[in-house]
Amino acid sequence: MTIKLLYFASLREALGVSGEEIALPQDVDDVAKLRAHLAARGESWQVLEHSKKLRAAVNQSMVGNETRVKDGDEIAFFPPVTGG
Amino acid sequence: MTIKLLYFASLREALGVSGEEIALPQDVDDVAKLRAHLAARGESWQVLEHSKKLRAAVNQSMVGNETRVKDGDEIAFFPPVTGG
Amino acid sequence: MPAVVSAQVSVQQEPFDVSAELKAIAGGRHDIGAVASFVGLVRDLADAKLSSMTLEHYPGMTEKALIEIVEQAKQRWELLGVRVIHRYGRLAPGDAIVLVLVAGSHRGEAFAACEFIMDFLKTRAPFWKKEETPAGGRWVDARDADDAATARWKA
Amino acid sequence: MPAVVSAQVSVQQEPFDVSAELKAIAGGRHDIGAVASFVGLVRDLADAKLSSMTLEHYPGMTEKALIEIVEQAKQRWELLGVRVIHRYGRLAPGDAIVLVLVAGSHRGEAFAACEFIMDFLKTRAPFWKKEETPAGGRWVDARDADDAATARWKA
Repeated sequence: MTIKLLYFASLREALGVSGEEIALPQDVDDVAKLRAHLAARGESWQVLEHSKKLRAAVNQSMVGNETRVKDGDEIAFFPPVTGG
Repeated sequence: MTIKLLYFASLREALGVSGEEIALPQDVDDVAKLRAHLAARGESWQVLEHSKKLRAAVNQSMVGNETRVKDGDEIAFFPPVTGG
Repeated sequence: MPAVVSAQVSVQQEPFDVSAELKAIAGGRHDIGAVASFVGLVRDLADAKLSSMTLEHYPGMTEKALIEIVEQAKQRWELLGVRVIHRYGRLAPGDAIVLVLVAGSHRGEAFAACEFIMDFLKTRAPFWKKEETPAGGRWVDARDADDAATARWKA
Repeated sequence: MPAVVSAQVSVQQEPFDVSAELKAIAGGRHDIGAVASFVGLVRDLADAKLSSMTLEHYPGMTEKALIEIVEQAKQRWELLGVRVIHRYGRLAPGDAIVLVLVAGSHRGEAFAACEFIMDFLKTRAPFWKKEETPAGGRWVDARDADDAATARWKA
């Protein structure tokens, strides 16, 4: 399946990428597994798996790590928000 | 002693007077006695002694019935406030 | 940069402009992070058919009472600016009656102080509302809820 | 007269005018008695010497998150109107960042809903602040106090 990934703020700067489309193995089917899958890319990506602070949104709603990932989803990772 | 009296809102309308200067007997020396003194004027004035709702201010500060009354004081009676 | 606390209270017949007051309190300053404000308006309930509302007040005491309320708020919270405007005289449904603006470093203190000032204004500032309807004039009754709102700040 | 609830959310670069927004929410209506509002501003702390602040956001999700927060507030209180404006892009110290206006019949619900919306906006709306100072850029850390402020509404 193919998903769209977005990264924001300090995470975007740390990774050096703001967004990408990637093909996922079928067994990467929830947010926790997606974090581990991306963390395997290298050191700067490990924060996705190991930081408890980094938030995830699936299709523009903030979600927990147990949330399922489906083909065509828009999935974003970002630090705690600081607007207002 | 001489004091200035002021009446506001529904009390002013009920009494038909907005303010007056009166001479007080020496023994009328607190707000409670002043209320009784004025109530003796007649039926429309009895509310001053018997209403628990009517507020009093001495020299532009809201006070209780035990507050002393002195020569030259400005004393106001009025219903509970409804601004804002 | 020492905090400059400016407290301003006005009792007036004229309308007020919230943006202008916000600018007056925060303009040119860089230490204010939060401005909480309240505007009270003349309501016309469906059953009242209000044609106008007249606000009577006690000149002299009114300003004094409002200043005291603002000073109490400033003792309770670290505020960077307060502005209170209360109108009197004849107003129409939908007209603004009162403005309370409170500036602080953070929103918690600004919200709390703004609500505190309104609660005390409602029970301590000598204003009285009279509604004019086709059926005649009627003095507005004080609300028990307002006494309760004031009382909760004693805790 | 049935209550008309209008909820409007804007995410924009342009400044906003509080008086104009107040008029838009309450103008021509006679059922609104109370409008509580909040304006958040760019603060320059004495030790930061902030030259500018840039607000990044997540287009699409931002609006969705703000609308959800407003809808939650409307379920919790009987509101007569809500307006939320949040700016993004480059702002200077003293500039306004966010406006929340809540109109209701009485002040209690207007204040509570305004504070509720701000608390959730602070922890749920995808905005991120980066401060530019002579020493370089710095992403603002989330405050634990904001999580605590959001948590208290669960009670």
